[in-house]
Amino acid sequence: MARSAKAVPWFLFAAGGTVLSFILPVMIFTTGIAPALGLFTDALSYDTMSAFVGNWLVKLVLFGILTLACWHAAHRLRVCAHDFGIRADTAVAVILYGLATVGTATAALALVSI
Amino acid sequence: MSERTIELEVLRYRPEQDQEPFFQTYKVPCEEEWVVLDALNYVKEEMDRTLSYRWSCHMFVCGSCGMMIDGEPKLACKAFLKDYPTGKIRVEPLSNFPIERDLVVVLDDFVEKLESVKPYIIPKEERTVEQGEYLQTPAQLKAFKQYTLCINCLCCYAVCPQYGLDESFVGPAALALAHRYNMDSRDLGRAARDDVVAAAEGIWHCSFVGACSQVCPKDVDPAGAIQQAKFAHGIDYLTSFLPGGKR
Amino acid sequence: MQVIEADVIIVGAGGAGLRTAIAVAEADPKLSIALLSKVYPMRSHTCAAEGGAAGVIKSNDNLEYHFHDTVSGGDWLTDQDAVDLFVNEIPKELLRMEHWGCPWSRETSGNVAVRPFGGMKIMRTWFAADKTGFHMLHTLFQTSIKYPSVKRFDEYYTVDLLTDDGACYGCTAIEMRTGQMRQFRGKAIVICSGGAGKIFPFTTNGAVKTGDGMAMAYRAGVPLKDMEFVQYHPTGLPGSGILLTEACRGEGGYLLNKDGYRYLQDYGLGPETPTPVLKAMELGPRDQLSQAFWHEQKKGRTIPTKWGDVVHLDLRHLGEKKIDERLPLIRELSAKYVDSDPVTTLVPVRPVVHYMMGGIHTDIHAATPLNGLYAAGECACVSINGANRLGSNSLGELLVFGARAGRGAAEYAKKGLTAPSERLDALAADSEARVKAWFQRTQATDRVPDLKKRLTTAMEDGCGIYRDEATIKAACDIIVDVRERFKNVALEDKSSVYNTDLYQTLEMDAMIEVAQTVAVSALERRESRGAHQRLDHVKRDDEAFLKHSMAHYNPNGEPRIDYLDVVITKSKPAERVYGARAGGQSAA
Amino acid sequence: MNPRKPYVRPISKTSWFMTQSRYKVYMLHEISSLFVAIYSAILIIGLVRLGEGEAAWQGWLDAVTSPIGVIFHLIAFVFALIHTTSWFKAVPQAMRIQRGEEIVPGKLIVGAHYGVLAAVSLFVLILAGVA
Ligand SMILES: Cc1cc2nc3c(=O)[nH]c(=O)nc-3n(C[C@H](O)[C@H](O)[C@H](O)COP(=O)(O)OP(=O)(O)OC[C@H]3O[C@@H](n4cnc5c(N)ncnc54)[C@H](O)[C@@H]3O)c2cc1C
Ligand code: SF4
Ligand code: F3S
Ligand code: FES
Repeated sequence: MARSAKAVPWFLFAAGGTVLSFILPVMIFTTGIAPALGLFTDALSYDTMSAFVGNWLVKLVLFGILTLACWHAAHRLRVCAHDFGIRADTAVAVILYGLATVGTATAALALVSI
Repeated sequence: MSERTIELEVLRYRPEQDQEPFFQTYKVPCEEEWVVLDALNYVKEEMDRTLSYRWSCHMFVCGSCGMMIDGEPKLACKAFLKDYPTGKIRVEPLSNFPIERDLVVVLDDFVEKLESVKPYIIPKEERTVEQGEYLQTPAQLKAFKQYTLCINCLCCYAVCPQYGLDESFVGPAALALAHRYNMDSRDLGRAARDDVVAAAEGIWHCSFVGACSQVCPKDVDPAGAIQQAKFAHGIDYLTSFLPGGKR
Repeated sequence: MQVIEADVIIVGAGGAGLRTAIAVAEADPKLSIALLSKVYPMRSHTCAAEGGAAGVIKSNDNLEYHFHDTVSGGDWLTDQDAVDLFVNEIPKELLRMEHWGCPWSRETSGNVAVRPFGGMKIMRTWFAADKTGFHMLHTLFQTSIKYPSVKRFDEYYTVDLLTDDGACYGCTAIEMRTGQMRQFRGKAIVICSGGAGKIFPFTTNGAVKTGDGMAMAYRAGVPLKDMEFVQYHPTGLPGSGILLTEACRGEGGYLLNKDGYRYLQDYGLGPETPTPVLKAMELGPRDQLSQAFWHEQKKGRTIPTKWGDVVHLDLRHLGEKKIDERLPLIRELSAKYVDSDPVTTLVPVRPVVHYMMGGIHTDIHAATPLNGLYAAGECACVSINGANRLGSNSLGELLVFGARAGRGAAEYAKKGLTAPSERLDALAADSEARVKAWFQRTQATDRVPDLKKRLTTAMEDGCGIYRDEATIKAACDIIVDVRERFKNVALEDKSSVYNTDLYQTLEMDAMIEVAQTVAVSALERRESRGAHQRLDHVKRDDEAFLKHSMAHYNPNGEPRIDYLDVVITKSKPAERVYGARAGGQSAA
Repeated sequence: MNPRKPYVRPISKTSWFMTQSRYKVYMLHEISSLFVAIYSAILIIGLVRLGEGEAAWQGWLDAVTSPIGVIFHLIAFVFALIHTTSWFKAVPQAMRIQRGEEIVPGKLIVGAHYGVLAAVSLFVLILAGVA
């Protein structure tokens, strides 16, 4: 047997899991449920949002959360695929980590262009 | 004497006769205080000499008598009849292992794995007897003590789906044992164990199902040990790329 | 029959066998080692040892004290040259265990901690909570993996030794998973097969302790020494026989009779003190404590239960913290098996068969009189335990004499002596025929479990804590009868793969041999000494019996007993002194 | 002749997790990642939209508040809670904290995590409410 490079995605997975466990419920509530309830409409208006996301610190934090979320999800979905009986692990890894890379890059581009 | 009749449904498999396992039911007159192992011993002595199973200590320390009792991996000497009020108990050999015969499973794979993790002190420098003991404070002892308590009963392997699905996985008890030595203040062998422990088949194969720790009769918490090991070996891996890191 | 060759063959992979294997490997890595065991090494009964292993390490202690405690504890039936060397080597062996990773309990300074034990004048028992044997066994097993020359044959049941012309050249063993017999040829053989407590019905011993190795050596012509000395441990759980370690009393537990009275003060062990004093009260030697129970029972001061009479072990005053730290297994076992949490409740206990002081006769190099055959551990009798073993001397013994056996066997193996292979083949064929006969017999008049019950009951009735001519004779007669009937048992399971009916039958075969040596040796020893107490000969008789009994195999009947002088160097036989006069240190 | 014939019990590679309730619970935790993934994608798209101007952003907001959007977010919210609780529960195992001879009790660690969760949630809500 030989030492594996799985440490890298695992750290991203673990860090992501930790961050998400604190922030995810409230984020989903704020951006996904509150608007439907008519809450926080001011905060989610185009103007406030642009101003808010325009802040570099906010960009950085959002980027961090989104990157970790992508990699957390990608890694865990890789395990899921295995657990559901899909044994083409390398292919699964390439696809999922590829998607995570796309997600990370898109988030970066979007944030920079705001 | 308070007696009670238990219906013991035992999975039988005699390789020389049977194509596949089948259940055989024994009606066993039992004492209230008995454990499942006592009931099996009764069957063996009074009803059916052909039933085979392993046991020795009868005090949950030798690890011989792990078996599936009503679907849960348990020590037969620690499974008290009073906890089975229906009076019907189903006994099967440990899951995830090939059945050698009746309740006896083939352990070769586990034994190889245990040996593979280098479960012995790899000291920085050998110490002679004249130099006396390594000093080790109670706090340093505490850091690994829990992981020394494993009796190799294999209940954890029987419930770990990752091992069941893919037996190349080194598995909970062997990895917890590696962690035990890695955490010992006398040991410096983590790098030497890296090859097996930090392989894809090692700690990284564990998806933290956590079932192993739920069934462990000795509270070893292999699941915790493995996650801690992921962290430690993971840091080793990352730092090995730093200037001066050992690869 | 497949032949497997090795330089050194070790039968048994408990503490003694593993220590032997490591010693051989360290003595010469070129020697090949075959380590046979009928169970996986970590299932060996060493795992059940709870309390600890005695060895002088602290500055207030010295080797002389340990020597004298051991010699007087053994009622002077110990060989003093052996004890001398034993107390000398244990600390080194225990340190080695420390270097190999044994998780000894520690003092805050980081040094190993010691605890008080029965019959010891100074605290000197190293311990790993209350799972000392377990940790020692696993440490030894795991360490043995480091040595590539150790080849294990797990789940191989050894049947017979192969001996020719006064020397031993191997053994036969059945691979349990196939049922096939193998011939093991070696240049030196070491038996480390453990004790034989299972010849009694109520014992702390695990299922594997059936005296197989003792019987093998005995049949091969090696005498079994001092077999009449069977240790009863005073604190077993009623029903199961599970041991509550002596450390319970070492840590300060009390033994109470039905009136809540610490009755040991009535038996020369007083005065009563609230905190433990070494060599006094509950920290007296095991033989005397078990005998005190017997007397209390006769006086009607024990508590009757469905599992027999009991007294109470009181640990409540130790408090939850100390119990959890020092006696966690004890708490778990008492709570689970007798529904008594020692933190809040009295725990019922009664004396239980625990240890065989006797065994295969060896010299201080662990060599038996048969060339090339060594023995170590509980199956052997080097005579450091004499008439009564002190608690925590046995774990040390298996290290010291396991290591010696290993070094001795390595040395001997290098001589490279062998026997003609035709001769060994013939012996192995005989052995196989003996086993086959059980398969071929179809008409059984008796069943092994029934005979076993008859045998063990006879042993308890006849060779218990107190014995006399009539009871022992009755036991002897039953054993003869059992032996006769055993010739007619047939296997009910004729299969090959993991046939436990076969192994239990082979074990029964060994138990009969061993039980007979115990009973006949007991009959012949007309005195009371240590664990051997005769109601018809109540005094110790140094004149006639300061001697080891040697039971020799006799194919035509009961064993022949003769005697061997005890080695006495510096401690002349005297009265054993416990209680206030013993001057034991306070253990608080 | 070798009489051995070890019997291997078959395990379904695709439905093993239905055999024990503890496996079902585990799979529930694992599946939370699917919702994390989708939610992240939605959010990233939201950011892209935000960069594209007010109309695009409004379109995104409308999608989020559509019935399907709401149903998805409600389910995702439940899975987020599953993720959080199971993650917290596992922390004391994965991260054992020892102070001297004592191992810090798991309850304390888990409790602290819930404290932080409350603080973070409150902070975000206040931010959203005040802003
Ligand atoms: C409950 C309990 C508590 C104890 N506590 C203490 C204590 O605190 N301190 C102390 O000093 N002592 C204690 N003792 C005594 C001590 O533990 C034993 O004497 C010692 O462990 C015996 O070790 P051993 O290696 O000789 O035998 P074991 O550990 O019994 O090993 C015997 C080995 O021989 C093998 N074997 C036997 N027959 C065959 C065969 N036919 N073929 C192949 N292999 C065979 C077995 O598989 C096993 O591997 C205790 C004993 C008991 C029962
Ligand atoms: S970790 Fe626990 S369940 Fe697994 S083998 Fe060890 S004692 Fe048994
Ligand atoms: S059950 Fe298996 S997947 Fe990991 S946490 Fe335990 S080893
Ligand atoms: S018989 Fe030893 S653990 Fe059950």
